[in-house]
Amino acid sequence: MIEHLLVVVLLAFLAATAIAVIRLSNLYAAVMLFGIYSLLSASLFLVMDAPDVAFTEAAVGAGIATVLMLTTLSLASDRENEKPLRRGQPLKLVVVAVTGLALAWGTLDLPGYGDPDAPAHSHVAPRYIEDSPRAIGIDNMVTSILASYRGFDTLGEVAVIFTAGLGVMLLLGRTISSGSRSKSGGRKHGGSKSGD
Amino acid sequence: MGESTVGASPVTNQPVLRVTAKVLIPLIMLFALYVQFHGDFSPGGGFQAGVIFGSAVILYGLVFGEQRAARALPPGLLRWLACGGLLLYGGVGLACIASGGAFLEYGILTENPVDGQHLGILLVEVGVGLTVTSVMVTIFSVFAGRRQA
Amino acid sequence: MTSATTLTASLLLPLLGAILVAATGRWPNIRETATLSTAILLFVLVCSLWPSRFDGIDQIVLLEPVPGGTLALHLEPLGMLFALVASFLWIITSLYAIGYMRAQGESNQTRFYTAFAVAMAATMGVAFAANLFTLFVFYEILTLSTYPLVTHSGTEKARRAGRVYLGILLTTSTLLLLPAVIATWLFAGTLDFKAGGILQGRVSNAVAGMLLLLYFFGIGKSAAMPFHRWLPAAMVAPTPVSALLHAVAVVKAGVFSMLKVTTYVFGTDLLSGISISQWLIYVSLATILLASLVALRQDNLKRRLAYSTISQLGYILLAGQLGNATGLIGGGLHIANHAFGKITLFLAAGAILVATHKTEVSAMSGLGRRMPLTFACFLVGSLSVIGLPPLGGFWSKWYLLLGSLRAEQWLAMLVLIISSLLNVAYLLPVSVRGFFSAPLASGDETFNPVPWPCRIAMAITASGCILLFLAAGPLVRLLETIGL
Amino acid sequence: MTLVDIVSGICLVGGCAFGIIGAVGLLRFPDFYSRLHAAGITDTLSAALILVGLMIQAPSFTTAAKLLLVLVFLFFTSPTATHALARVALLGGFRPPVTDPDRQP
Amino acid sequence: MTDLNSLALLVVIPLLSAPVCLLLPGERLPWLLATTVTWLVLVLALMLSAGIPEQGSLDYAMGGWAPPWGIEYRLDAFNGFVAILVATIGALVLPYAAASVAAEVAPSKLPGFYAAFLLLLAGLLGTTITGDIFNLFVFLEISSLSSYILVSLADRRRALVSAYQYLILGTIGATFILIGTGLAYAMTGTLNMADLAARLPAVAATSTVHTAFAFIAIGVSIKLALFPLHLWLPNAYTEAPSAVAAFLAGTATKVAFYVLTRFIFSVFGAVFVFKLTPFGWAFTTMALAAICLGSVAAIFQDNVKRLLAWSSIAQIGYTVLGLSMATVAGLTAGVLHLFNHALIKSALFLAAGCIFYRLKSVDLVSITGLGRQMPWTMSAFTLAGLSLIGLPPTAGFISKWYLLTAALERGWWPAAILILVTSLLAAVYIWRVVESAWLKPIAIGRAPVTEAPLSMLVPTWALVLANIYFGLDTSFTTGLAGRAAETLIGGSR
Amino acid sequence: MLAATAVAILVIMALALARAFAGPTIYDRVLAVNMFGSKTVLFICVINGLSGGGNYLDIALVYALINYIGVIAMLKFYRPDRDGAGCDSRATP
Amino acid sequence: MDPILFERYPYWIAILLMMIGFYTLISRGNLIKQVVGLNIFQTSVFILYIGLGNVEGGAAPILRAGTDVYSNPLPHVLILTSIVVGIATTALALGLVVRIREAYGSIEEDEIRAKDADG
Repeated sequence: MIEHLLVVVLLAFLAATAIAVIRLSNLYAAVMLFGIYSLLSASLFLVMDAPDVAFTEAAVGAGIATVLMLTTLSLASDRENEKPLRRGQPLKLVVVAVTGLALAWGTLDLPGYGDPDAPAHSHVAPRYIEDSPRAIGIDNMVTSILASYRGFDTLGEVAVIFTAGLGVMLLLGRTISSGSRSKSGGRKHGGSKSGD
Repeated sequence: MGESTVGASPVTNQPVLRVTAKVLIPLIMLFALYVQFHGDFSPGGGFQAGVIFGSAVILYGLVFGEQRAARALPPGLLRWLACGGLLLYGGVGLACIASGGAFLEYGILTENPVDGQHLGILLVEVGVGLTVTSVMVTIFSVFAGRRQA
Repeated sequence: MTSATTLTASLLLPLLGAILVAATGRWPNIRETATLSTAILLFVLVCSLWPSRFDGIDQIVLLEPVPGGTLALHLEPLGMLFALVASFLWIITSLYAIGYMRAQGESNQTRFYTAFAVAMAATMGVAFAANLFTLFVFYEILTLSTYPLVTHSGTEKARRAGRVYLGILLTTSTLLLLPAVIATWLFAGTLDFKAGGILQGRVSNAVAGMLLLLYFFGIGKSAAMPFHRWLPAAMVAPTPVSALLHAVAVVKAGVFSMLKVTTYVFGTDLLSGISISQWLIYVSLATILLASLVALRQDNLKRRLAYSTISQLGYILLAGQLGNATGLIGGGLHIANHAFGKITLFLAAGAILVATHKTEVSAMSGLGRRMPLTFACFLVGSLSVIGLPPLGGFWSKWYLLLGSLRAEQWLAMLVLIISSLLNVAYLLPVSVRGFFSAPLASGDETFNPVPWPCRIAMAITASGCILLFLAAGPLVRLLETIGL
Repeated sequence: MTLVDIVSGICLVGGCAFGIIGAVGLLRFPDFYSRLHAAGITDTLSAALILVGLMIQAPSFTTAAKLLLVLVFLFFTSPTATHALARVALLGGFRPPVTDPDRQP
Repeated sequence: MTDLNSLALLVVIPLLSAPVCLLLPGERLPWLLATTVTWLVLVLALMLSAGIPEQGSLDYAMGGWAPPWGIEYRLDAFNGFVAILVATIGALVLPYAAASVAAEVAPSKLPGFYAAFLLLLAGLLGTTITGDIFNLFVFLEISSLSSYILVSLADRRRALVSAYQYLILGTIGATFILIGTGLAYAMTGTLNMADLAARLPAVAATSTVHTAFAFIAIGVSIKLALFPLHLWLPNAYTEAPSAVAAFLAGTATKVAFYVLTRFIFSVFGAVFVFKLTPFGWAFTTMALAAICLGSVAAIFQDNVKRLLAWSSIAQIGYTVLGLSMATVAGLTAGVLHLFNHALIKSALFLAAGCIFYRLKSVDLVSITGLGRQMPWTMSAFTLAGLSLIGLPPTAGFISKWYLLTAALERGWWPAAILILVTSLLAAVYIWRVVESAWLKPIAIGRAPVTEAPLSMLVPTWALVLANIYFGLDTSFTTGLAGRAAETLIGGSR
Repeated sequence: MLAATAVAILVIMALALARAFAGPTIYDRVLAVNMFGSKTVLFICVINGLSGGGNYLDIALVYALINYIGVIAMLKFYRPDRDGAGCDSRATP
Repeated sequence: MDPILFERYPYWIAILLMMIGFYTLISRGNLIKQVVGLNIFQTSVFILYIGLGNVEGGAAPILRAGTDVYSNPLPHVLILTSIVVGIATTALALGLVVRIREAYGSIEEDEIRAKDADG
């Protein structure tokens, strides 16, 4: 039962944090709270028995993403324009509400939280749990699935992160080609520069 | 807004932070290696290790300035590492094909399929780690490098 | 060469010619030689098909882009006639164009000759189309390839005319003809032209009526009112283009398609059962009369001729709806006769333009004395279009009247007679003015001699009008073989 | 209840108490520097107590060692972070309020 | 087994060539590598497609793990067709890119450009041939991320905003797909498409499966730029480097359409989508709206690339309309139009790129009279434009024919009329360009320009000629499209 | 015992969170975030105990590290805006 | 308490969080705020997934003697990959934001649009 309590409290924290993020107009504060949000969700993952995910979420969401956002902020401006609601805001609210309600409706037929008989736990997953330690010889089933059963996904994942690195280098880096270090990189092409 | 130059930042080169960082960074790197190679038995793996290793470098950059970090890990090297990691991963897969198996069928790599799985996972995790570390550091240094320019 | 290959060759030859023309564009002389020799060769090819006119040639399937919609060619009497007329008049038009374009110093001549050759290829395709699909494909290509000709001068006026031209033709063919073709395919399961029609027994009369309506107005090139506006608009084009539009290819392709559709898709039996057919006869008659009346009021010679064409096309459309062999012969003959008559008129009008830069009828008083050949040819053309012997136009009107009689369409007969009188009223005054009125006072007009290719061309077509009267026999016999 | 449980319980309760006191201070104190004071001291102390309490209970040596590592890490980072924060705040021109604590809007 | 390995190689080769590309020195070598790899992929795709058994598929288990435990790659008539399409467009765009991209992208970024291009190619191919819905998500994201990069690389600031907009909407789409995938997984416990298809009918009546489909459909529709989720497309295509616009127009939305079709027919099943739920009608409505809106909006554009982009939205509507008929004829028409439109739009964008290469602008006012100075480019544009309008004897006409036949067969008269009317609207917008280029006098004050370089003209014309070829000899396209449609419809029964 | 500790830590986290929301200055928020982070580390250690000797302590270390880096990065990249302390006008306590 | 609510509350709160993120993403004109919203949105989806993978009384999916009920490891794997995709997207988005800020001098959507309209 304690687990449920922790889940509830963490989820409440998460909701409070998310609402605060929307309301804050100081972007540094918003980003910091996002860091908290990430850390909280990582804790939640841990409570929900997903240590690998918690590990990654903490390192990536609370760590890298937050640091990057802060860096970006230092390169951009620090606070959001405080304008009255812009055009089309009610429509957006409706879109969000409809999406949310649709999703909530969709959960009505979901197996309950933690239900051990859910199809998700009874079709493919059991074999991972039963076979992977024997077939792969690794205790951590997540690693087994990640690197072997679904190794191709992970190759794709590495490609994604590679793509991101490539993209950021192309967007912001001064040089990319080893052969043309001296040539101007992106900066010259950034268009009219102002600010800094 | 001249705040963003290196020397003026109240964080860079602050003695207390420098000392702490000097103690912590090797520890973090060691920890990253642990996560990398202990991922089979506890949470963690190449990706997490990569991020932690990257974090160590980022911390170094934060405290000692990005130039020093860039000197320690020059962009060219990082590019090679990033590409190398991805190629290592794919190469393991291709090696499996070359040995007569399917793509990424590690079991084929050694006599004993379980050993093969072990070896394959180890190698691809190293690949993941390499790419993730170098991409993380690259991204950070590129962002931070933008600040000083 | 077997006649089957000849058929295919007659389609490909003009395309080859187009490529040749485009390639030799830098050297005008070679380019024009290429045009002319392609035209002559094409005519020879088409003539060589003459012996097989009665046996016909069964479908030659070139390609099958869509199920049922094969690109296939065949030879049948109407097509034979159309191909003959078109390929012969191409020679004339090319000859004339060489003189005209040079005299007018037009730009973009290579584009002109290339598009012209492509249009001819499309015309051959229309003429020999073995099914509705092929017909549609070449019909559209014809529209497109004539667009650059219509907008040749590139002025704002020409662009506007081009928009009207393309707009009406594409709209009708896309919105009406294409659905009609597809519906035919869905109902009949085939698109092939077959004697006796393919829709017979496949559709109810009401549906057939709808389809007929779609075809009638969908084939916008036949310029049935109210979709006729493109034809007068296209008068901004150079004279050889007008000749192409009115005589050689475009409008003829329209009425030809309509004849083929009524004959080979609907068939006379089905047609006679469709009440819409009667209404379409009225539309044709209205077109004949109204266009003639409009023509009367036009002072611009080319516009007057344009409306005349609309009216004349009404005859052929009428022939299609009459639903008997005699009427069909009249319609078929009129394709040839009107072609020769109208081309003569246009060539003469163009010659007047080249010589005097005059376009208004009222300004042409007394010109006949300075350019007798031109005005003589104009007179011959007029008479042929009016339908007086000893000119070809007589026969077509004769058969049309006869056909109306057989179909017991009294109103049609009346209209035919009235419209002939109207023809007289709007065509004859031009020559009369030219020969008998006193020249206008202005005196200091520039006068360029008519280039010799133009003269030759006019003379040939005028003689053609006479020849068609004398030698109509083989054509009539050819058309009689259409299996109804 | 064994002795181990009792000792560790005391540690944990103490840690929690300090933590809550510090947090209340963080929330209730009027301005940034006094909050810094409250948080900085209790934070480290409560962390240490709780971790020690956990170490006492630790089922294996590895766990205990790792907890110690965490403790060491927190011991290093927490004060330095607070220190850096104070420094930055000062250097950034944010002075402790002397007379009017509600200067900030 | 060794033969089937090329199924994996089809994706792995371009994927692994990307880092190699980045490491190569100079600017020429990366291009050469990218081109070689793309052609190699094309050959592989053709070879593999030739080996697909009638009414069957080539199955490949990644890592040797039998599905549904491992990731399965599966090539059947449908995705073989799409893979060939992607590879073909890529193989034609890359030779073109050499000159075009060098003029629009900073030289120091060229190796990165080609690396991103290869990643895009790998992503699209992976999305196409995977048989696992999560793997599909991963590769969709590879392709999306690399296309954001490629769009942003053009040397103008609007490209950045367009890429950002594209990224935000694309990521919303991806997240929606992720949500849908999660719900579907929760109800079935599997991620393998074939396995899902077997297990979904049992739970088809649940609200969760409905929601799962809705979210996947909306997510994919965003990537597909189906109205009203099209907002990213006009900007992205307009601002992207020309070669990228041509490649994306010919492949990215096509692959998204493939994904949608796959989900509908091979995962959730036509019965679920069209019989049990009103989703089919939703697709029809959106398709019709897209057709109308895209066509009308295209008429009012003054920038040729933007005009083409809006036209793409309408054309996407046609394909989706074909799909929403849920008949073999309709699906054949949709798939056929997918292929033909890829040829058409890529050709048009390549021609627009040629114009941009010389003029540095593709505004309608600046291209007046260009027909005289760049006759080959403008002829290519005109011919491809005719194909877009759907006039014979071009590929576009064949699609229109099939679409109309399918619509009439289904008894959808209003849709058929709409198709015809909008194809006339296409004539209007294409003709605005054609008139400007051919019939108007040369723009005042424009420096005389010459024809685009041969390396750009040849690929453009190759596509134009393909348009005409596939308008005449359609046995290849219609055969494959028909087979694909039958496989899909048959598979969903 | 452990559960009670976990709940107590949650309470501390809630208080820290409240301060982080309230601000008012950015430094207050950093302080709160730092406290929140270190409490999260403790929370995980407790969870580790609760779960019966799992392998969560590595994660706790990572949290501590990340928290530290986050605070340092925040301090490094923060540029005081016009009123000098990054107060948020929309969310005042 | 209604059992339906009780059984599914983590999903529902996750959905609420998603929608908060989604709303931030689509309603805010500030580009960084949008990126933050996007991250919240995605992270909440991860929560939903992990919730789906949870098994009552199960342990973390790492082989341990004496335990035979584990949480479902597959959603964990999927989310690991998704997190990576998420950070990749975020990094790219932020890179674009920096460039946009340099090119336009603003990171507010309407200001950027106004500047584009000016030419």
